[in-house]
Amino acid sequence: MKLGIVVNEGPYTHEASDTAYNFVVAALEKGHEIFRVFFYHDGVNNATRLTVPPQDDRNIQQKWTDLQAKHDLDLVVCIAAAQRRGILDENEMKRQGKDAYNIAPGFRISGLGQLIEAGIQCDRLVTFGD
Amino acid sequence: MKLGIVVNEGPYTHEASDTAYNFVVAALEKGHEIFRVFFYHDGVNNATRLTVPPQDDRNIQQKWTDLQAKHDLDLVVCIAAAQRRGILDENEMKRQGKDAYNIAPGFRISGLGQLIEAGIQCDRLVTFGD
Amino acid sequence: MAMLHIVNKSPYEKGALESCLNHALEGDTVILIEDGVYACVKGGRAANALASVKGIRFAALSADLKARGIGEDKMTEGVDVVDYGGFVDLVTSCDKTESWL
Amino acid sequence: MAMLHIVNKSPYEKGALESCLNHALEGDTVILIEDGVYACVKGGRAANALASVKGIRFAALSADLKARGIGEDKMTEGVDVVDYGGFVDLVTSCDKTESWL
Amino acid sequence: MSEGIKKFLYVNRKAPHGTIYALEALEVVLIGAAFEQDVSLAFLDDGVFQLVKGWDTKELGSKNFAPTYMALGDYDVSKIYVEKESLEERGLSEDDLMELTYEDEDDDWAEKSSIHIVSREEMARLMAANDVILSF
Amino acid sequence: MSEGIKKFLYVNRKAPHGTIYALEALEVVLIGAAFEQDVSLAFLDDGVFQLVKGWDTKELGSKNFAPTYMALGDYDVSKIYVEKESLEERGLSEDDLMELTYEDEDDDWAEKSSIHIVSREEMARLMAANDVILSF
Repeated sequence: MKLGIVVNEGPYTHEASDTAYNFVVAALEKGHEIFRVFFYHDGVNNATRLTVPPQDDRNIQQKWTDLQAKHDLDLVVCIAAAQRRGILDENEMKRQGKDAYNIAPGFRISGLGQLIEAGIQCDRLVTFGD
Repeated sequence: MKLGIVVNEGPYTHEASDTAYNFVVAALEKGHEIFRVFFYHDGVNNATRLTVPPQDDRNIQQKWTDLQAKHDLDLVVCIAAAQRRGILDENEMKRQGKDAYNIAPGFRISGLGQLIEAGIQCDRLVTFGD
Repeated sequence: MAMLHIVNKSPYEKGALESCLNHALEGDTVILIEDGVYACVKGGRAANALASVKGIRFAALSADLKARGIGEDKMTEGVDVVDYGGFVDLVTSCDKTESWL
Repeated sequence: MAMLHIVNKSPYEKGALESCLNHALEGDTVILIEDGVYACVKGGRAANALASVKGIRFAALSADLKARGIGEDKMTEGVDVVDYGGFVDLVTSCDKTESWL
Repeated sequence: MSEGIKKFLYVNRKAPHGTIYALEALEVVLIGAAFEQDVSLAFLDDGVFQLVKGWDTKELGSKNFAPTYMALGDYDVSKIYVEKESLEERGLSEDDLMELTYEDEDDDWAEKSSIHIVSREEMARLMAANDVILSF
Repeated sequence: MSEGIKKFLYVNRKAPHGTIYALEALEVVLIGAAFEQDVSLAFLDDGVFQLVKGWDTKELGSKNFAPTYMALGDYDVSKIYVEKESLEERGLSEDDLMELTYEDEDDDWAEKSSIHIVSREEMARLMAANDVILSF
């Protein structure tokens, strides 16, 4: 089946991102297609490459980045939610006149239409949040 | 009186930062001393200068930065909480081998001892969070 | 040694106000802020619960009431409305604060 | 048209599970994940509430039970323990999902 | 579902202002309106507080997004369901809510109320009758 | 308060794992232990779930920070109060909790339990008896 995933909370602060990651891994193992993972609300905070988690803890951003590379996942960060929270890619950095950007490899910034499209295209949409 | 303030949630997502800001302004107007504002948990997300809030909304980071400049406030961001969430100053960027940093003017990164010290030194400690 | 209890959660979503009231002592003050002010809506289950509490002073933050459309006509009785300055005064007039997050 | 309801909140802190049960229809499934698994602790008020619900299937995520020290000895009856793969199967076998955030 | 049209239900269960979920949910609804799907909004639990009229966010200093609810009708979002039991428990009635309207193109563009007060049981059936549920 | 020593109370009301508050609260307690204040920890409401023994976070993939609770005694954090009513409502008893101990320097370093099960009323008085309350 074609599955869409929504992640609404940031890493570490809430378990939602861990659950979504584990769910996606299990779905891929079962042969399902992950149409898209959409990061909304504080979920956009999963996409910063500037995190430095403690050495004895997991690196959630890195786990998403690695999973994306392995399975060519479409990890979409909502642009409006990302701007509000200071998650920028190089393009947004230039457009907004900022002097740095922080998006991690494997994530792309796009609009809320990508969430609606996932709802339309997918057989199931599953939301993880708080 | 000498007041210490703790902010535990990020801007926009929760009202805690707005409340803390308005409380600090009111306390200063009444002649109280703000010993320190300590940002913990997701509160560290108040300190990124990369936010681009919608034009018709408040810029919470800028409000803190401006208030700091006006009253020489001590705005302290917890280093452990900040690392986990990707908030870095230039020094931390170098130390962690990262290629960008995002801390906003007026905030400084330091340890949890600064929170305990605020508890010891202040007549009142007030926590805003979720 | 009076305490200022700070409650910022909707009493309809979370148990913070109930737990606070279970632990507040006579002479303490409870200030309702943020979504906590929903406890003030007249006729609501939470407002009825507030009315049954004795020996505790209740206050609510005006900015949060106004933002949520809770005007005087919708306010339950027995809750003092304070602005941020009044909130500061409550903090300094009590001995310490406890936030029921 | 069975629904999979996903509940990730502690029933002792928030009203999500109660609201979910108020809106679940016969034949639906409720999966308890994250702090939602605390509803499974035998003898707790929430577990007693679960036991009184008819016509709904309950599941709980093993990873979240284990993380929280809720072993078989502490589990209430009538809740199926599933792993992440079992969670995926529930999603695909029901017609749609609703997350009670 | 008929010919690619899906029934979307946006479920709003959280109060406004204290957290951003209500505001960001609205942003999804507005964008979603462009996709020509069958859209309904449900307000239950603390979500009913989102529709209480008379917001004034000046003292708080945050954005007053009440006008966005008023604009929903212009975006052809006209099916708004509010749970009666949730209102009553919170001391509210329909009179306390914003007046949300739309112009009915099938009735000479007459202005009609978008708000339907429904029982908990009707709300449960409404949820079951949709294809995609987005929760906030 | 006597000669600069303040009574600090850390109030833990949230469950572990679902959110980070429990873990980051512990980080404050450990740092705070170096400051030679009078420290107590309170666990009530869902906070009592933090002390349930037998965590295994392997399948979840998150950090198992249960050992940090066990280490509190080594940091001279030995006054841990757990509310009886909160336990009972959740189907728990003291037997379900981690064994947290400290070595009593006034009693020839005898190993003693740090956990005190207290009633709701005692918890209320405990809160009132402290100078600084940090809530998580």
